Amino acid sequence: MPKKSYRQAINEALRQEMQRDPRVVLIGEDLAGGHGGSGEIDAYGGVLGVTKGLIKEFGAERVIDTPITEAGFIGMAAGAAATGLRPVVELMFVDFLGVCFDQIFNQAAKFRYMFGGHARTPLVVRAMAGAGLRAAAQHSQMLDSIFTHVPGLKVVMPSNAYDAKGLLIQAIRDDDPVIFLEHKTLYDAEADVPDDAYAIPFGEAEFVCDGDDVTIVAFSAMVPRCKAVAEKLARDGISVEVIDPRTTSPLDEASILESVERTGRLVVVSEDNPRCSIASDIAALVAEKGFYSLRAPVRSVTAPHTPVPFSPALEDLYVPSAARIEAAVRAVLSDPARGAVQQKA
Amino acid sequence: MPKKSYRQAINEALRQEMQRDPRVVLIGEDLAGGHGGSGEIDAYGGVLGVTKGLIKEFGAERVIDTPITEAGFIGMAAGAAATGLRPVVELMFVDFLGVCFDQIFNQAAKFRYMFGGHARTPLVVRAMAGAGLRAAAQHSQMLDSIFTHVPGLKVVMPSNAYDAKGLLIQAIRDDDPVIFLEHKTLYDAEADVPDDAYAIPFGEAEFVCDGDDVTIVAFSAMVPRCKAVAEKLARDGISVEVIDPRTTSPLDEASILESVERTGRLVVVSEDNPRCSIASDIAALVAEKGFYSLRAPVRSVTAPHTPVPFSPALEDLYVPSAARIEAAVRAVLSDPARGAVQQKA
Amino acid sequence: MQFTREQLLDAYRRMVRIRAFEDRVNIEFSNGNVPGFVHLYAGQEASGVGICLELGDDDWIGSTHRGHGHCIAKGCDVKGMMVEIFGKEGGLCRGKGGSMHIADLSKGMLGANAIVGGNPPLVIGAALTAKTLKSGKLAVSFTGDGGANQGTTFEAMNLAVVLKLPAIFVLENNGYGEGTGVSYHCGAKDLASRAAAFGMPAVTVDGTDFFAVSEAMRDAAERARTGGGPTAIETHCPRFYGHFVGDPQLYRSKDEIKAARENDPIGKFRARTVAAALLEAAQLDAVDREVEQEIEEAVAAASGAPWPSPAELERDVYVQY
Amino acid sequence: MQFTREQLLDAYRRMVRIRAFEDRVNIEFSNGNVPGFVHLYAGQEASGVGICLELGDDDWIGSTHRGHGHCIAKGCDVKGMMVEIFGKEGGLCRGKGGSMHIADLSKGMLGANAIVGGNPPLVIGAALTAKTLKSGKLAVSFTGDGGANQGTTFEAMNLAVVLKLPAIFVLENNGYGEGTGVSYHCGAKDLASRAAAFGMPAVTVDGTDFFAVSEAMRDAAERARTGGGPTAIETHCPRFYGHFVGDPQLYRSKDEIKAARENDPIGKFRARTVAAALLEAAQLDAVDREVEQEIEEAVAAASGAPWPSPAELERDVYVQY
Ligand SMILES: Cc1ncc(C[n+]2csc(CCOP(=O)(O)OP(=O)(O)O)c2C)c(N)n1
Ligand SMILES: Cc1ncc(C[n+]2csc(CCOP(=O)(O)OP(=O)(O)O)c2C)c(N)n1
Ligand SMILES: [Mg+2]
Ligand SMILES: [Mg+2]
Repeated sequence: MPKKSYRQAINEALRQEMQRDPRVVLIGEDLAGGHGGSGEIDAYGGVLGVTKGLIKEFGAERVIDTPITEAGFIGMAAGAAATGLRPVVELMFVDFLGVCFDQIFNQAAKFRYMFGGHARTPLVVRAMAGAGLRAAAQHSQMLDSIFTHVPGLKVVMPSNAYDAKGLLIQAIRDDDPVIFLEHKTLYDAEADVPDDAYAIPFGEAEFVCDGDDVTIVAFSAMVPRCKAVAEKLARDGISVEVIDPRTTSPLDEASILESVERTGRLVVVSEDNPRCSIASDIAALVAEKGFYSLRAPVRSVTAPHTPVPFSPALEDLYVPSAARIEAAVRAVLSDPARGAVQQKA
Repeated sequence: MPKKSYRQAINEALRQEMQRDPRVVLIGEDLAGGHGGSGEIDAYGGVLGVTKGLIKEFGAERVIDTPITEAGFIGMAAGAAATGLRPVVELMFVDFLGVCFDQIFNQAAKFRYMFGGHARTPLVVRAMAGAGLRAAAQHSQMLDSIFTHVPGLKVVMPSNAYDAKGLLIQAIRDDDPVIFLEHKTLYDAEADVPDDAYAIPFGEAEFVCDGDDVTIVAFSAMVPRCKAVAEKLARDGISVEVIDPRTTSPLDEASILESVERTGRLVVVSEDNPRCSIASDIAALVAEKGFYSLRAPVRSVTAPHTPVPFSPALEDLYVPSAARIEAAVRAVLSDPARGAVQQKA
Repeated sequence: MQFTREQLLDAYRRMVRIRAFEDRVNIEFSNGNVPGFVHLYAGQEASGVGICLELGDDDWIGSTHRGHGHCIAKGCDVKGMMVEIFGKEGGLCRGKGGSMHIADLSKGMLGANAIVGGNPPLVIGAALTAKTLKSGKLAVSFTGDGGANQGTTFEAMNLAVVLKLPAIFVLENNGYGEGTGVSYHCGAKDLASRAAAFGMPAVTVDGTDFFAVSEAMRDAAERARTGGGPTAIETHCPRFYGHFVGDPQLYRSKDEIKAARENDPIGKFRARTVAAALLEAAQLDAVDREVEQEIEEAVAAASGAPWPSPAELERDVYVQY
Repeated sequence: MQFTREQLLDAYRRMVRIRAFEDRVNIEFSNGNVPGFVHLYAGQEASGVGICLELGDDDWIGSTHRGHGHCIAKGCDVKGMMVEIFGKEGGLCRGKGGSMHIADLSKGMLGANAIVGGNPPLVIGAALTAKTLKSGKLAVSFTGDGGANQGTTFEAMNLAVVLKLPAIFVLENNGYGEGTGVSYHCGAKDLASRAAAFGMPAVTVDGTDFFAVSEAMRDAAERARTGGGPTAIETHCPRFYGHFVGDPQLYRSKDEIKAARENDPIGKFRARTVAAALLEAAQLDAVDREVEQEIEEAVAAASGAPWPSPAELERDVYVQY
């Protein structure tokens, strides 16, 4: 199978869905770039080159460059979705949600329920998330926990190129609003990606490594990092199961609970801030529904409760490192074990 | 001590702090009302009458009515806070955070950190939260989990008139941005409220009822409801401890952990939606730091993962009821108990 | 301007239907039958109807918290509306939306909106759909004078101009945003000139005069449908009631309210059409009676309807999950 | 307009300092010494300096992602800035802000801002402080042509007019928001007329001409300081570099870039002041050398500074928690 980067995989998913369905349109800032300038069109192709080339194939009527006006154009995309298009709108950096959140969480996310089931809003909001590019406090956040909190939104965080293509295709075909978070440090990561279109269903976790001693649940760019840790620990005879839920809403609770039932120990690894977060969400799930399987305290490895610092020296401490993940796994293994308890019928 | 309503208590806190410190100003829509009209000034006094009368005492220069332009005036308040005023800005319904969230979470909340500790932002954002008034999907949300997620914000949710006054005074004197959520069903609830100004420190939970069998952690309007449930259960010989953390950020972890250490059983009661929420946050805290005290699964009683429905018949099912809370307490008590385990040194 | 007799009767019927609906909701609210926050459109009928008479079911409108009038003007079923506003099963939104979220997508009604400034971005989205699908349809945003200060409204205006969208911004200036007057809350000379500065034609009309609104709308609709881009129409149309049902209106003088009521858009329409022999008084009286009957039936239906079943609580959050 | 020789020399020094700083940051970025995203202000110096020369340390400015020039114009220490941009200990923000969040509140510099449209609401807040404390101070928002389309910018303008705030909106039109030209992204005739429609005086000036900017600013500042309310000033000032360091600028023709560079605001200032015998070439050369030295020292300090200590990670989230 051909190797493709995460960036290419996303570009390909967009291209193939646009070919398949004329109602799919792209909306965002500098998706092409160059309008109103003295040089070339498609001069940008997205700030990190993800949408490059699409305007040549589909024209400016379907690759729609906008002014800097996120509330305006994300609301526009939501309205277009409710009236017959299937827009994929780019928020560029997810950090910009603050200027357009109403259109996402009070409008698009609530249409179906508020209107008694009579609305469909097939909207995809693509955005770059995550730290690592020294982009500082307003261009480095994850914010997946905030979106996951909101009923009516689906939240997708591909951790590799294969998933990126399949999940984006699913997102575009889905009839609900989907938040699609691309981790900016993953764009050049390659994987085997089929040329043909394929969709990965939401709510189905990927078992990245199988193991018996500890379960790690990890998201987005933390997944390859946890995989590396698991491989390292395997050499020390520690068997780590790594689960990538791929979507936080819907969440594949069953896979997580099944794994913890076997391992009895859980480490949650997320780059988002810790309070009221996806990390606490997973821990709470297991404390509620998998309590009798748990043999030791749940441990979480997350960013601290701070904004993202600019300095590389600090940003590298902010993002959960392999060392911190490894330490958490070792710690949870050295916690004294509680015995199993007779479960209720 | 004089009985005062939650509404009066808030009004009194504002008045006393404005008297004490000329830098305290109020900003919001129709805080007075009547500007540009053919009738009276102070015709509104806030949509639910909380700021009534203040313009008469302090004038339009300190009780500043704005156009409908939340991003503009909340940002204005943040900028004023960073440059020498101590604004108390009213977002009216917390549901409106979507139109102004950037100014709160990317600006005010991050100033201090981003600017290397050189900024202070003594900003209070007051807002009405919660369901119960049949105000439907865009006027009934809690959203405290979203604010609690954000580093740099403090989040306060008074559950009674006494706390409302003391916590608001603390919020105004605090040098950090504070989100102050007033539950709209509590405005007429009365309590003994001293006439003099007093401040309640943040991060100190209130033990509403003492008990030995189960710990309930509850917030805002859920607190009186849980208290009533505890009183009812006491008649059945079930001893429930009810803890009101009063602030979710900072959170009084020690009180919660100490209580669970005694009771071994935890029910979290929150009106917010469940995913990535304050309910999951508390559950995760205990699953991580109080695991060996826990004898049964953590149970949570929250709103469902849905928007707030309009119909009274549905809204009454949406908000955690006394019956659901009682059922959760009984359920957690009937869960089989895990024995204590030798803890690590 | 040319109107057929049928069109004029239709316009009258819609205006009277709005008035009767709102007057009755006001009473039913006092009777305790209408939960929540309710904002009435009485007095502003000529604005909504003058605009919507030019639209078909597959043109779109987006509305505000003060949405009943726009719904009725756009052809929504009053029974379904009343049941919705009562919070009962069988309402247009199955009782889950209520007054501030009433919607009927099958009629091109994209919803009332409880977020001031919430609809303009959505509406230009509907206009984008029309442009992309080359359907010849258009989309209208209704926004109040207060909502005209929201950033979303301005952003939508700029976007509509940049993308040449078939969108019309109707700025319903009833003089107040809640209890704050437009002369205080708006720093511009007027709403229309501010909209014009965004790069689109903009006019101000008497929003209590059906014919004035209609004329401006025909112009704007023609432009939108033929690729000429957006237009703004500011309509002056004071409300008869308070901001919400229960508002004592202390910010308005008694005289001002009286003047608004005396300048009744429906009364004026009636006088003018009858005087010009375009319609006959007897016809109009018949409409009044029919509408009265309709509203009566709507209230009866709403009173008699059951509450939504508990299963509705968790239904319709997603299409698929 | 009257300037003392000192003022002119000061203006020249600030402009040259900006240019030298930016040219050097461009090099240090290529050398791998500057992490993150960096946006250079070279070519726009006369705009920032023409504005800030009228301000004291207790007047406020709010800036954008392209903030170095505004910082320097407002008097921030270039060494502290360079250390910050390198991400080192001792930077103006202790290395935690970086290029897009550089701030110095002691100099009245409220921060660069990586959210386009982020600063105008904050800046009118500083203006509100001035008005409330009756300090006679004022506040300036710098916003790009792209940022001029954000709802926050419009909202801030309306609020400033409504509350008569001592605020000045400087709309720096460099022709592009990222790679999109202003003729595409802005539906209005120009930025100034759109601002004027919000109810404030607005002018357009050549932002490469220090004297033109300064004249407009004196007017606006006088108005602000005497209770006359806000003003908008649109300054045309093409950038020399790409949007960010590394941008190949395919959206701009070579000729356009060449023309921008030939119309150098510093060169023009120099030619004009020397020709008019307001300043002497030798003086200016001396300034050039001094600035070069300053920048050299700043880079040396930045290179030599240690990284922030790990304890910084969790420090200064709150004043008290
Ligand atoms: C974002 C937001 N801010 C504030 C409110 C509260 N609110 C509801 S209606 C209203 C006044 C709206 O005034 P206008 O736009 O003139 O419409 P009108 O009520 O006059 O029809 C306000 C402030 C809201 N619903 N949404
Ligand atoms: C809210 C938001 N949207 C988009 C961006 C990405 N972005 C950064 S700079 C920029 C262009 C800004 O253009 P302009 O305001 O003209 O300033 P200039 O770069 O020309 O100085 C964009 C789109 C951002 N940082 N913030
Ligand atoms: Mg109004
Ligand atoms: Mg620009």
